[in-house]
Amino acid sequence: MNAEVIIVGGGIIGCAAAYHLAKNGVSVLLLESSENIGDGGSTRNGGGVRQSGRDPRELPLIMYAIQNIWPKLSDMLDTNVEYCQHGNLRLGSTPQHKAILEGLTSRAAACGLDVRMISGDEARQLNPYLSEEVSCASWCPTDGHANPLMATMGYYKMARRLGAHIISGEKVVELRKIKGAVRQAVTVSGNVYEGDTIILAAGYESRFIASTVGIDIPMQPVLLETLVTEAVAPMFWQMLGTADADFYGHQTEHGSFVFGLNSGLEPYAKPGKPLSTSIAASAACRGIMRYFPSLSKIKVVRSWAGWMDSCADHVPVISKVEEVPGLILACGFTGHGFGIAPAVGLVLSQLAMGQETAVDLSALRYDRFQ
Amino acid sequence: MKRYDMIVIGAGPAGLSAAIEAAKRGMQVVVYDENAKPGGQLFKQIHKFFGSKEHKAKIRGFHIGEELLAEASALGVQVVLNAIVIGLFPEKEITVKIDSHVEHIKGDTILIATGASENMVTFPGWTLPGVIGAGAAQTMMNLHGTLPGKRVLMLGSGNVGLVVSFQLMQAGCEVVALADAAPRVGGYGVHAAKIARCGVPFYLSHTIVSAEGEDCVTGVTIGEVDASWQIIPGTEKHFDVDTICLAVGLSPMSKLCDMAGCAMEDNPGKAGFVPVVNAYGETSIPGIYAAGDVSGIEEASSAMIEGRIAGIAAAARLGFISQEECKAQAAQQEEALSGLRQGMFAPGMRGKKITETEEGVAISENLLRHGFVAEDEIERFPGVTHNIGVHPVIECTQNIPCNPCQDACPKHCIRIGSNITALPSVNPEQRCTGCGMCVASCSGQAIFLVNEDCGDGTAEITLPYEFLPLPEKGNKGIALGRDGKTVCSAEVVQVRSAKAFDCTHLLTMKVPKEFAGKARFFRKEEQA
Amino acid sequence: MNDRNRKLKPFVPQPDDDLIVCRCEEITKGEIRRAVHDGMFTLTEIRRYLRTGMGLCQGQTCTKLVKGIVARELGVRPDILEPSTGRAPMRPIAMEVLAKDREEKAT
Amino acid sequence: MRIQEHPILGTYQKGELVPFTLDGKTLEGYAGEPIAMALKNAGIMVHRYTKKEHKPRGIFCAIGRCTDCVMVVNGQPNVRTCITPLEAGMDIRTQYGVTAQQPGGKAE
Repeated sequence: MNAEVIIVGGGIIGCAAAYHLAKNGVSVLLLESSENIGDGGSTRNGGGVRQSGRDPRELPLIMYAIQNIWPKLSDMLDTNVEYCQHGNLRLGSTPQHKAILEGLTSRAAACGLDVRMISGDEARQLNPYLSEEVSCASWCPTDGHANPLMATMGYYKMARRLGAHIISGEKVVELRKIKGAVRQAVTVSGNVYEGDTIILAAGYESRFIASTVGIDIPMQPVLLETLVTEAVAPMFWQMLGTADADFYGHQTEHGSFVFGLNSGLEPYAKPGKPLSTSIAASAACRGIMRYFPSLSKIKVVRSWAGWMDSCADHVPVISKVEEVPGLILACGFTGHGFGIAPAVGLVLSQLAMGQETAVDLSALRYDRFQ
Repeated sequence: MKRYDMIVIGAGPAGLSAAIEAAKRGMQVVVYDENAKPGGQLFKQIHKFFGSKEHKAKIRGFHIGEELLAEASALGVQVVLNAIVIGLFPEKEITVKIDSHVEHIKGDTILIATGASENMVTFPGWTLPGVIGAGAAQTMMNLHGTLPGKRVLMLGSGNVGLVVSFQLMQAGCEVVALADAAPRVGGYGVHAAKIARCGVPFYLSHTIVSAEGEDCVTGVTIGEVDASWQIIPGTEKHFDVDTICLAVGLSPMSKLCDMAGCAMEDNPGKAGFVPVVNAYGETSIPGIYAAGDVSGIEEASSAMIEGRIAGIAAAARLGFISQEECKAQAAQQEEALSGLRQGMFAPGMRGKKITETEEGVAISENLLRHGFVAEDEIERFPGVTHNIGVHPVIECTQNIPCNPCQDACPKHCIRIGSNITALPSVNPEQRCTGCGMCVASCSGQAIFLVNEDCGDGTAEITLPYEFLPLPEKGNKGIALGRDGKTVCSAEVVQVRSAKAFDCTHLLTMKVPKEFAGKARFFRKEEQA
Repeated sequence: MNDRNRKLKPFVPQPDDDLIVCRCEEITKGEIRRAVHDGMFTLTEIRRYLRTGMGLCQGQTCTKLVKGIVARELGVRPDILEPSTGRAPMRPIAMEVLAKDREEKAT
Repeated sequence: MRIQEHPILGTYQKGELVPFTLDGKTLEGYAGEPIAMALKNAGIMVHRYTKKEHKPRGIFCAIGRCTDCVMVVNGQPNVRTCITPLEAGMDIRTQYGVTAQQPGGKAE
C-alpha cells in the first residue's frame, strides 16, 4: 500500500484535502497529471470568495469557509493568500439585469445571507469608479476575494511540509476495485498506486477516471478565460461581478486587476490544450470599460485560458460513492470552486476519515442526477 | 476576415527575406513589425558584413536593411510598422495592434521571425541606471544619435560585445575595458583585434563583482574567476565608469510560436527555447514557419537565407510553385547557408576547443586571451608576408566564412579559393599597386598595406580608419601596436576616402622602418 | 514524473541571496531558492508562488535567470525545465485599445 | 549627450526641438524621439524608484521589452519611455512604485 488516502488531482481541491489529511496524521499520496500543481481552474479564475450569486446548495460550504477558514488561511498555510473581505458588488444596467439580481438576492437572503439590492447611486458611493451606466447592484458586505495562485500553492506547500507525498506528471487513467472496494489508481505510464480511500478531484478528467469503476457524472468541459492588468495604485477592494456574468474580478493586493471573461462561446471551444480565443479579451474590455471607464487606459499584460468542469446542474459533486466503497468524488465545480475550496478540502478529509462533515453535503451527492 | 497568402511577423533580415521570396512567386504578403523602423537589428548594425557576395558581404548591415526593404516594396510587400502582433490563435489568425485599435487577420501561411532578446547577468548593482544591454547601447547610438555614456565597461567578448565596443568608440565613448568570464574571446578574432589596437584592455576570465553608485553607475569592479566561476579574492580591479554594457548572449524570442501551439524544444545548440522546425523552417503546425534568431541564434546573414527558404517553401505549400521548383530553389539557398555554417564559429563548433586552423597553422592563443595576435605568432599566418615595396599584410588568423578581399584586389594578389573559410594568402608574384581596395573591403579591418622600407629609413603603413575626427595629412601622433600600446611616433602622410570604400578611410602613416611589423593604429598627438 | 518529496541538498544561505533577479517584481535569488525548497519545482509554480516573470515585462529579462537558479537548486540541467507558456498580449496593451478590435472584411 | 556627427551614419535626422516638463521642470528634446532619449540627453538617468525597495531604475533594454524605463506620462503610469515618442508639452514624472507620488513625501 502506498498511502491510506490517494488523491487524484493536484488543484486547490486536491491540495486542500491533502493538507487536512496530512495535518490529521493520515498518510496521503497526491497524483497530478500535469507538470505543475494547480494547472486547472485553480489558477484560472477571478479569485472570488463570495456567497452572493451562489446556488443555495453550495451556500453552506462557502458560508462555512468564510466564517471559519478564510480569515485564518494565510496563517494556516504560512502564505499570504491575500484574502480580503470588502464585499461583492454584482452590477446591472437594465431592467432585465435587475430582475436577475433580485432573483439571486432573494434566494440567498432566504438562506440567511446578508445580501441586498442597492441602487446605482448607492453602488457608486461604495465604489466611486463606477459609471452612470450602473443602475442597480446586489451588495453582499461579507463577500471578498483572495489570490487563487497563492491559495493553491499555499495548500500544496503546507501539505508537502506536513508529509503528504505529492507526485506530478503522473496521470491517473484508471481506478481498480480489489475485493469489492476501490483501492488502486493506475497511471498512463502503468504505475499502480494503492490506498484505502481514493479521492477523485481531477476536474473534467474525473469523468473518464470515474467511468472506469462504472460511475458517470454528467459534466462538460467549458473554457475559462482570464486576463490580468499592470499594477496601478489601489482603487477599490470589492469583488465585482455583473448580472450578465460577462466579466468578474477584482484589484489584487499587488495592484493589478484580475478579470474572468465570458464571451458566450466557451462551451464550444475545441478539445485539447485550452487556448485563449482571439475575441474574449476584447469583449471583456468593452464590458469592463462600460462600467469602469477609468480603467480604459490600464494595460492588459497577460491572458490565459483553462478548462472548467461544468456540471449538468451547475453545482459540484462532493460525495462518497457507496456502490464503489472507498471512492470519494469531488468534481463538477462549474467554475466556482475556488471560494469554497477550503471548506471542500476540510469535508473531503472528514469523509475520508469517516468523520461527520462540518457541512451537510446531501445536496451534492453523486446520484442526484438519476 | 482579411486573409493574406503570407503573414510575416518581424521585419528583420529573416522576415523581409521571406517576404521577398514569397512575393516574387506571386504571393500576397504582409509584414508586421512592432518597431518604428523596419530592418530589425540590421539598422543598428553599422559594420560591414562577413560572408561572400551572395551573403551581401562587405555591405554594412543597415544598407542591407535598406536594400531588402526596397526590394520588398518593389515586389508589393506591405510592411506595416508600429504594429504589434499581440497573439497568434488557431486557424492561423493573428491579432495585431495598429495605432489605437486591434485588427484580426488570417494568413494561409505565417512566418514567425521575431528575432531574439538579450540575456542578462546579475551582480550587485545590476539594476542601477547606467547598466544597459549592448542592444540598448546600439539603439541609442545608431538609431537615436545618443551617447550611452562617456566611459564604458563592456561585459562579453562574443561578436555582439566586440562589435558594440567598436561602435561605442565610433560614437565617441571611451571603452575602458572589455571583460568576459570565459577564458577565451568568444567572437571573431578580427573584431577583437580592431578594438585591442585602439587600446581597449581585455580581461578574460573576469566578471563583474559589483556596479557602484547611489542613483546611477559611477564605477565598476571586476575580478578574476576560477574554474568554478567564483571570484578569486585579491584580483579585483576598479574602473570609474558611467556605463556598464552587458553583451552576454541572445535567446530566441519564441513566445508566439509557443502560444500558437508549435512543438518546442529547449536546444542549447540553438541557444534556447525554439520551435522544432524541418529543413524548410516549417514548425509542427503545417503552414506556420519560423526563421532567423527565433529558431536558433545565428548571424543575420544566416537569418536572411533561412527566411528565403521559408518564403520558397510557403510558396510551394500554397501552389505558387511546384514541389520540384521548391526543392531546387531551396537547395540553392541551402548551399549558401551551409557556406556560412562552416569554419571555427559554425553552430556545431560551440564550446569546442580549437588548436589549429584548417590549414594546420597553430591558432593565436594570445588573440583568445588578450584580443590581439602577439608578435611572435603573427608571422605564421599565410596572409602575413614580406616583400619589396607596398604589399598587403592580412592579419586574418581564424577560419571564418568570408572572402570579399579575394575579389577586391584588381591584381588578384589575394587568394582564398573556393572554400570561403580558408585563410587568405598573398601571391608574391602579383604586383600590389597600393590601391587599398582590399583594406576597405575587409569586414574585419584586418588588412594593412605595408611598405617596409621607403628607402629613407621609414616604413609606411596604410590602415582602415573609421573614427572622427579624421586625421589629416601632416598630423603627427603615435603609432599603436596590436596591443594598443605606444610603439613609436608617426606622421600621417595620406588619408584616402572614396565612395567605394564606404566610410572606411585609408590612413597612411610613416614610422621608423623597424616598426613596420608592429605599428597598426594611429593616434593624433593631442589625443595621446 | 516529478516526485515532490525527493531529497534536495539542504538550503544553505548564500551571500548573494538578496540579489534582485526579477526586476519588475523585485524577487530575489534567495526567495527563488527558498521557494524551490518549499516544493516549487517547476518554473510555472515559481511564477505562481513568487510572481517572477508576471510583472509588466512578463519575464522578458528574468526567465532565463530564474531557470538557472531553479535548475541549480534542483540539481538538474536547465534545459529540462519547461518554460511557462507564451501568452497574449505579447506587449502591454491598454484596455481601450484591446476593446477596439475589428476585422477588415475579406476583399 | 548627443552624437553630433557619426563616422558611418553622418548626421541624424531630428524632429523639431520642443519643450516638455519633467516633474514640473521644463526641458527640451526633439519631437518624435523616444522620451527616454530626450531625458538621457538632458542628463536624466533615473526614471523611477521601485515599489518594494525604492531603488532607482532607468534605461535598460531601450527597445520596449524590459519595462524598466517606465514613468508617469501625461498622468498615465507605466509608460515605456524608450519607445514612446516625445511630444511638445508632455508632462513627464518620475514614477514611485506605480504613481508619481513619492512615498511618505509630499504629493508630486
